[in-house]
Amino acid sequence: MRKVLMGNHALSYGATLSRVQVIAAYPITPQTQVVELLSEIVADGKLKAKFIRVESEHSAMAACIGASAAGARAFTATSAQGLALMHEMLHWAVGARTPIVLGNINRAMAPPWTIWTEQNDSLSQRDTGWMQVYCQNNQEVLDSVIQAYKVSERVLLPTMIVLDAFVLSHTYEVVDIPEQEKVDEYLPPYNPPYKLDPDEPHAFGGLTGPDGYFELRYIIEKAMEESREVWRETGKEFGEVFGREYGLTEEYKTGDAEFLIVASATIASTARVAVDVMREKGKKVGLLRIRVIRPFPFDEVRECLKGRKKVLVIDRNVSFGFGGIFYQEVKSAMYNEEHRPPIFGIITGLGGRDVRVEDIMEMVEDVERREKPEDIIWKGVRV
Amino acid sequence: MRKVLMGNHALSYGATLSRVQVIAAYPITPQTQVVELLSEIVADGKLKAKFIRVESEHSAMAACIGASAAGARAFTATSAQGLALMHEMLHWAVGARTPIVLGNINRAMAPPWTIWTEQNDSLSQRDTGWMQVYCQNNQEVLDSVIQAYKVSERVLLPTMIVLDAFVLSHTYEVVDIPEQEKVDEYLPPYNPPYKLDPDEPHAFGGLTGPDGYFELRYIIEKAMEESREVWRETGKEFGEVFGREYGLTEEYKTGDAEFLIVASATIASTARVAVDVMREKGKKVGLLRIRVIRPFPFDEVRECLKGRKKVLVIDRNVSFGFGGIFYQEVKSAMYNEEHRPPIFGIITGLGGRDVRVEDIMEMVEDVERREKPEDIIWKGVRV
Amino acid sequence: MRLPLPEREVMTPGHLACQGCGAALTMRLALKALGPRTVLSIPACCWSVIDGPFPHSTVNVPLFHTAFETAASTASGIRAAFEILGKEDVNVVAWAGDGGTYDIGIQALSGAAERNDNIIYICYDNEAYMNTGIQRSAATPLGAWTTTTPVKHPKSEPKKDMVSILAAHRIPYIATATIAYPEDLVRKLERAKETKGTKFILILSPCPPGWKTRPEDTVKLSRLAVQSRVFPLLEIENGEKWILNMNIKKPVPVVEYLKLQGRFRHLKEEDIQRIQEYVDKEWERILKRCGLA
Amino acid sequence: MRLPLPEREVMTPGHLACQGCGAALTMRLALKALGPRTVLSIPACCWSVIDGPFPHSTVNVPLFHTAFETAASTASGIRAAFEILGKEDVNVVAWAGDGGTYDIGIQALSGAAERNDNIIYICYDNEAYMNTGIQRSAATPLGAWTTTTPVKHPKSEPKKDMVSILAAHRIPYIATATIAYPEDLVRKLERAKETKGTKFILILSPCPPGWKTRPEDTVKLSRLAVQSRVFPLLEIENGEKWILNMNIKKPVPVVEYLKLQGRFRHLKEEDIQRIQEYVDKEWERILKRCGLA
Amino acid sequence: MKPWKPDIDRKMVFKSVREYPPMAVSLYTMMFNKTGTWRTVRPVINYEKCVYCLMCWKFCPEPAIYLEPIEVKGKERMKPIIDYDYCKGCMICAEECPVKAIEGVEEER
Amino acid sequence: MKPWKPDIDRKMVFKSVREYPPMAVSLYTMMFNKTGTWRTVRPVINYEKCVYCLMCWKFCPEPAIYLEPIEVKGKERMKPIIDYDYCKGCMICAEECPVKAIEGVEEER
Amino acid sequence: MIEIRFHGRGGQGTVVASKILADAVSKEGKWVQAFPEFGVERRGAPVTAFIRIDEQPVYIKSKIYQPQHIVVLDPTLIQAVNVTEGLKEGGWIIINTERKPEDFNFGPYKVATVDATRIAIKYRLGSKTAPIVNTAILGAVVNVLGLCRLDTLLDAVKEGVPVKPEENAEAAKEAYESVRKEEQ
Amino acid sequence: MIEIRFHGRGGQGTVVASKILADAVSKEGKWVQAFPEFGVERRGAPVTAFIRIDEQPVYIKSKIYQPQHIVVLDPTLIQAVNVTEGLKEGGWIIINTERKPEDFNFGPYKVATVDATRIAIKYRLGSKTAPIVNTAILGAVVNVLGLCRLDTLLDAVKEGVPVKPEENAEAAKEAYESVRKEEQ
Ligand SMILES: Cc1ncc(C[n+]2csc(CCOP(=O)(O)OP(=O)(O)O)c2C)c(N)n1
Ligand SMILES: Cc1ncc(C[n+]2csc(CCOP(=O)(O)OP(=O)(O)O)c2C)c(N)n1
Ligand code: SF4
Ligand code: SF4
Ligand code: SF4
Ligand code: SF4
Ligand code: SF4
Ligand code: SF4
Ligand SMILES: [Mg+2]
Ligand SMILES: [Mg+2]
Repeated sequence: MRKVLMGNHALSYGATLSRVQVIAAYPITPQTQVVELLSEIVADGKLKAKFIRVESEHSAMAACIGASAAGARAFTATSAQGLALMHEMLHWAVGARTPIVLGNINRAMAPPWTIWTEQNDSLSQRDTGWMQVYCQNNQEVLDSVIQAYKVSERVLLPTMIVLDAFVLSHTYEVVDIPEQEKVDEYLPPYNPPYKLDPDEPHAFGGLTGPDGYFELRYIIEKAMEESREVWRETGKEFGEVFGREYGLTEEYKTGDAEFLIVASATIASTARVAVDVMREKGKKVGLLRIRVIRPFPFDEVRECLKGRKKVLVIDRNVSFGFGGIFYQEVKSAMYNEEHRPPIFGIITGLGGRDVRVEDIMEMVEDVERREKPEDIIWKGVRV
Repeated sequence: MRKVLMGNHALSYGATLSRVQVIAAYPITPQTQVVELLSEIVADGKLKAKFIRVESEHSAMAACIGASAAGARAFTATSAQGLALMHEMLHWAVGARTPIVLGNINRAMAPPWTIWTEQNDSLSQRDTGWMQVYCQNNQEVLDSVIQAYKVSERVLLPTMIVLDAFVLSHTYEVVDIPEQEKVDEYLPPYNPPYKLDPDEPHAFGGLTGPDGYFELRYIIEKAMEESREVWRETGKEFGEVFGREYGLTEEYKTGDAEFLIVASATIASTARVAVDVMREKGKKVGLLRIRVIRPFPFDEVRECLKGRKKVLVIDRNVSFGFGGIFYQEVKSAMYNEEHRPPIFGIITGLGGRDVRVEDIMEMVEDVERREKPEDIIWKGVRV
Repeated sequence: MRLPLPEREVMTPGHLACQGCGAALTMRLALKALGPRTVLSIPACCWSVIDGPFPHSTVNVPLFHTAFETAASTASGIRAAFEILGKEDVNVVAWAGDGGTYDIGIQALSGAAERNDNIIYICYDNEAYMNTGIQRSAATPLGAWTTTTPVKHPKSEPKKDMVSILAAHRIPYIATATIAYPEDLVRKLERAKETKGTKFILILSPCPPGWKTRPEDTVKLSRLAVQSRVFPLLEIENGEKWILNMNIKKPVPVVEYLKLQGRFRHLKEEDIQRIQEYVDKEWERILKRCGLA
Repeated sequence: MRLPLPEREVMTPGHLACQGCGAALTMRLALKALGPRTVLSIPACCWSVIDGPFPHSTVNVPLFHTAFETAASTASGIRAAFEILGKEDVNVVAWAGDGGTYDIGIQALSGAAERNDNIIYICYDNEAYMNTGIQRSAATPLGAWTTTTPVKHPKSEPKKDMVSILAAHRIPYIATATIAYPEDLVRKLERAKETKGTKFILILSPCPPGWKTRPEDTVKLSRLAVQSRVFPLLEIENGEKWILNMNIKKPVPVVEYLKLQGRFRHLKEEDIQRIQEYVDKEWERILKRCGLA
Repeated sequence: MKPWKPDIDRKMVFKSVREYPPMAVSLYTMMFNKTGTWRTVRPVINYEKCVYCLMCWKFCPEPAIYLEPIEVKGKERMKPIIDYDYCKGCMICAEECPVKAIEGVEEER
Repeated sequence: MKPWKPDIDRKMVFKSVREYPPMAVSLYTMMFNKTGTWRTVRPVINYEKCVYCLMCWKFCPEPAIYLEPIEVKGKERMKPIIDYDYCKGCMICAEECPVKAIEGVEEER
Repeated sequence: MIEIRFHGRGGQGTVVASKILADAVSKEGKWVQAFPEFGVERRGAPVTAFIRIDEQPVYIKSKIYQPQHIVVLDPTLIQAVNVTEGLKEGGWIIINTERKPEDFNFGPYKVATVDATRIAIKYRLGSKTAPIVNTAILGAVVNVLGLCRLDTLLDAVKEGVPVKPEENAEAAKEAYESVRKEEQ
Repeated sequence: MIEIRFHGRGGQGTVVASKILADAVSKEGKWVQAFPEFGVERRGAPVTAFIRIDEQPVYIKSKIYQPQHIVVLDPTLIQAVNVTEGLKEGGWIIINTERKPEDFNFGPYKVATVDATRIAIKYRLGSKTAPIVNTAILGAVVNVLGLCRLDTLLDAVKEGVPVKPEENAEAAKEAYESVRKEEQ
């Protein structure tokens, strides 16, 4: 069914179609509509789920973990400060192997108080072991929630579905809502190998010394590695069932591109328009959108960057004292490759500063003029 | 004065000599002795400070931020879960530009419950904007606290002093305790440009839209960049005053080294012994210890790696779905260099698994045998 | 000429509160009482917006915007700094909404209260998370609509009894107040200033968009809350001595208070009856604790 | 043959508690009452160690080790899952130390209590952070030594009144118990099992290394705490109805209780006198609330 | 006399990053923000009716009412004056005026 | 009869990462852990004195005392038996025994 | 691609207006994007919302700086804010006002007016002192800009409002019929 | 470099013993490293601690797997744990016991014994049921292994104990004098 949905409601519909069983969430701008709608759907009896109105995000994640460990499909959504407050529990969900799905609305971190988009909140969680999917439109938001449960429950790792504050969360777009029956076919019920069950009493997470902890971490990393293929399969299968295919990355006009733009989230969407405009002007430009940053899509990135003349990675985030995070990771992934194009990185759009088609074109021109990359190039700071 | 100190007490002495004014902390193994000793020093009136026995780490960091914003020198110490629980407030300290110093005892993250060393807790904070110093012995722990206040208060960014659980925190080593007068000369009193003061009423951290947030973030990054030079200067000056010089990195027998080991914290200390042993066997091996990871020491790393035949980065941490974090960052830093040695990365010692001289030698041999690096090589997992 | 309230305005106009915002009036009155030697620690809440965007501020006293759950602990840190720096003459005030007090900030507050840190904690209570668009908090009253307690399932739990919870912490001074009685409010803050230790002041602050009320009714609602016994005006010393400041002998029926508010529009007569009974029972309890029954 | 307690041992020996650990005995007795259809949510505390290392466990019921501040919220999540999955016959128990209850976990507990989630919250109270080596918690009694309240500055605040705080939350059932009275303890847990909503059980559990006592005195101390009126045995229904289970008419002087404990060794006579007065005053307060004075 | 003066007229937006303080600290009041534009109804005091009880002043949330000393029938009084630059038109003053001396006038549409 | 049996004898340490479950879940009891080695003093019940009140059983924190039905003077009784594999020697049982039927014997040194 | 900006006040349903319009045009198979000005504006304060309409999926995610047309939900805003900022030449300005188009002078722009307030009050949308005009004015918008059929709009209105679907639709219809356009 | 392992029980001050010994040898200009077995052992449970002593700064940070010597604070441990694990041939095993060295048979290792429990009780260190033997046994260690002068040890003991410095020093001295070494 075609419907005009805001990004936040796309999350709610995604969760509803996935038949989540426990929702524990706490409000924060710009996430509130996710929770409000779910709260109504549950109150209306349209979803058989328990909604826990926790007193903080910390408890939200704890409740989701408890629920997931007890065998229920759990969902939450948050943003920025809320996500940060969950940090300890994000680690917990990974160590406990609870396949929770969390919608995060990318918002810049305070102080100063701000509510606009930036990726520092979710990327600050890149070392927790959560899988992370950055969406470029509301259709993808909805579709990704469903895929995420499928992948997460197979590899027993949680997933974060990430969307830009306002630019997606509060923007209404046309979204095709899949039929419940099809989703039910696509997504089997949650049934973890171990759960909290008096008939089979296990303790979860007991003290582990140096003799065992290492192996348990290794197993998590192996699950992450396995998940790459699972994401690919699952995204392809999604295409077969629903007509929209997804991968870890997405390429646009890359075939003969000499200049490659690497971007994520809605900047990638706008960059697509910029590519069209530049192509019209005869520039051989292409676009690689990184959709999934954890697990990092090594193969896709390496394959796509190979042989380009120049690569520009656009970051709406910064790891202070190091630089743009996508830039950093792409360079790192390419380091030991044979063909190593010069990779440039530009940081832009922090705190919701708008990124327009013209801006992207200017960045490309700027990089075309440059010979040597720098650790950080800024675009848009008023100097 | 020469004294045998455990790493935790080295932190307490460092804070005491720095004349910290507000301490807010919460106990956690293996940090407790830091707080217990400070609590006694304050109770005994040997340090004019206020000790706040908060009810959680979250409040510990909030109280430190409040105190620092009000113009007092603030200190706290924690580990693993405690650090993670502070996460939102770690971001806060950076945005608020409060130059707090925090001692973190590197402990692996739960679940499962564990208390042994690993760097995932502090490296999970690498995107918050905190400066991070990884120490290799208790002398360095004490000295670094003093330096950290000097640097932090100059660039208005907080610093984390990091030491390995047990391997330093609970290990007694010979430490030279500097004289108070010399420290007072070296470290001027804290006097921030803006503070909470009814005589000059300012609001801190007010709502900032896309028109201003970007610039404020840019300024933080510039402060980080400036801090590189400040660390270098401060470390040199420390040498002049106290006879022990420090840099962002430390090299050992690198001069003619063809094979370079890159390591941090106590693994670097053990690696030094391994280098000696291998040198005796005629191997041209050298060691680069990364002491400060934020700000990342781009110049030092690039200069040192240039022209090596092979480089091995040892990580006691993992960013799931990507790999060892030092490995990742070193590769990224080297990407656009002209001379790019093959860089190998090995993950080892997670959860406190012991790393011995023999282990390091085996790793070197292993890498010598390999032709092409892989994204993750594990050493020590029982297969 | 003697004015009913201090004339000085510490707060300036131009701020970003909605038309008829009770919370804005609460701040204006509180700052009249507290005066310029006051530092505010404000967590996420409407007031993080009301005060205005960087580099502007409406309050004219030092204000530290802090994380949602840390009003009290940040204030404790500020107080500790002032103690060491020898600045004893400043009121250190944690200023939070009900969400930041009853829910996400209760732990930091409980910790400060347990240590009896020398701060004034002011909760302006608009009975929901307003800054994020009207979600349920533990302070939301029984039966009220919010966006997370939809009319089909309005709030089923009564308002958390924060005053008794703080009283159980045995802090030296607790008071309730509301904007319809500015002189009472000012007097209580003056007492709080003079008392050492942790002080807790709960100030009912109606919110037109959140309560779905007319902006001009803000003060009236605040008065009705008291007159209907929904919001008793109290002082509590050391958690032990309870004083009822206004013994409402002839209460206005609760329905008079409810019917002005869109958030209660869905209530049926029996629901209202239940709320009336609840209010009556609570009043009895308070009379008893005040030694009046 | 009728035994004074259920014979079944749900817990096995071999666990890692210290010699004479009160907390270990508390669990043993509690599990006798709760039985095998119980799930435990345990935050950081001695019990995260006592239960034993992976892949071993001593309790023989499902146990979820959770973060220090989340005993209650994790339990709420488990309960929600069981409700949706149709497993209604399981006791969902949050099992935490005093630090995890009075301090870092109070917010999650307060939230669960406010929502009246159907869980049993058991706090085994050894009056300090023992797992990390005896630091002060809000439950540490007045005058006690801990590593963060050194003998020169022993704890200056009285123990937080957690029972009254929970009573102010108006949850359906609250009880205090201690290991010296196993039958009473078992009876209270059985009542908790039968009551819907949030239940809070506070169990005093002496700790030899933390209290600096002889291991063999653990049960004796627990008994003396009751007999000296330091730890009254109570039940509270809906926060309103207070029942004193054991009215100690002829109390043992508090000094008898204190003098067995190294953590009080530094106290001077006048300090002990002050503690005695404090205990007397609290007892009066409780008698009043129980309608006995 | 108005007890306050806006210290800048327009919202301060720094032109260059070089003008910024190191953190987001306020340097100006909010008085640039003429919230009078929010008003759709304008409260007008009828001083003929006014009894100078100052209820309106007490309860204005902005505050958009300031006081000026005057003499009324030989007595010192404070006269409430509405500052339309800031009055948001909430009409609390009118509602609370015990003698209904404040009237609401629709802003032009 | 002992009411429990250790299900493995030694602490379980997986030999290979392939043997691990996906998360740290317990698969065995703690009964491998013979805490009897912690003991420096051994409680010994003198059944001559014992009145079968079961105080010792009630209060053992391990539990290291189990019960066996016996007949005493024609009556059904439960006899407390100390399991020295697990008894840590805290001596609570001795302290609480109303008839002092339990004696402490030093372990050999 | 058509880009339109709405001006209203916090609490007036400005965003809802843009959303309902988006619903309507999407029903006719077009691709749309509707979004608010991303701010923290409070009840009473001026706010804006935007809509993009295209035959193709809309990939561009930046803001609208140069709209083709402007819709003004509250006539008092004309004094308060610069409603024509960035407006492209020849664009329409559709205003809720009792006044006639000729009463305004917006230089290179075309003006249409509709008394949506009167219509809203007539159909009891909102209260008398705070009528909700957001659905009514859409009738005028659709008439002037011809973005979709009236029927489609009315369907969208009925689905998109929380209460009084019929009255809202009636109001939109009446506005559709009573809008007054500047002579060209 | 000399590496020694201590065996004791939780609550007996095993780590403190290693720390005081470290203090003592450091006073004589040596470099040391003393550390516990990094565990969570509880009161009563067997624990271990380690010390490394060298003329150079000690860079190695890994554990000690093959100590040269062993110190056993509690004789009951000999049944409970394998105290000679990893012990290098020819190393000393210094045991707190009332028995004679000849009563033990540790194959390739040398045994020394000292009745530190008796000494501790004599000087009222700890209680009679739980005497604290950690300082006393150090006297024996220093005698047998000659790591530092007795004086230096006694200074370190006095500085390193929380209470009864003189008594502790006396105890160490008495142990120094009364230790019995296996005939070589
Ligand atoms: C950790 C965290 N979670 C959520 C938020 C979002 N948030 C900001 S203000 C607010 C509501 C505040 O409610 P209350 O304290 O009652 O103040 P009010 O807005 O009603 O004035 C929320 C949920 C946040 N800023 N930080
Ligand atoms: C966030 C966090 N902070 C600190 C700790 C360290 N910690 C673990 S247990 C504990 C003390 C627990 O005290 P209590 O709850 O009283 O239980 P007890 O140990 O006394 O049984 C502490 C401080 C932690 N695990 N997590
Ligand atoms: S939402 Fe309510 S509390 Fe917030 S500014 Fe508006 S009126 Fe005030
Ligand atoms: S420290 Fe205390 S509570 Fe913890 S295991 Fe030992 S005796 Fe039990
Ligand atoms: S209408 Fe409201 S803002 Fe205007 S003066 Fe009256 S009370 Fe103040
Ligand atoms: S409230 Fe009315 S009577 Fe009183 S001062 Fe104001 S206008 Fe005058
Ligand atoms: S000594 Fe302690 S552990 Fe042993 S049987 Fe007696 S009570 Fe149980
Ligand atoms: S306590 Fe004593 S008398 Fe009672 S059963 Fe045990 S040994 Fe026998
Ligand atoms: Mg509120
Ligand atoms: Mg405790």
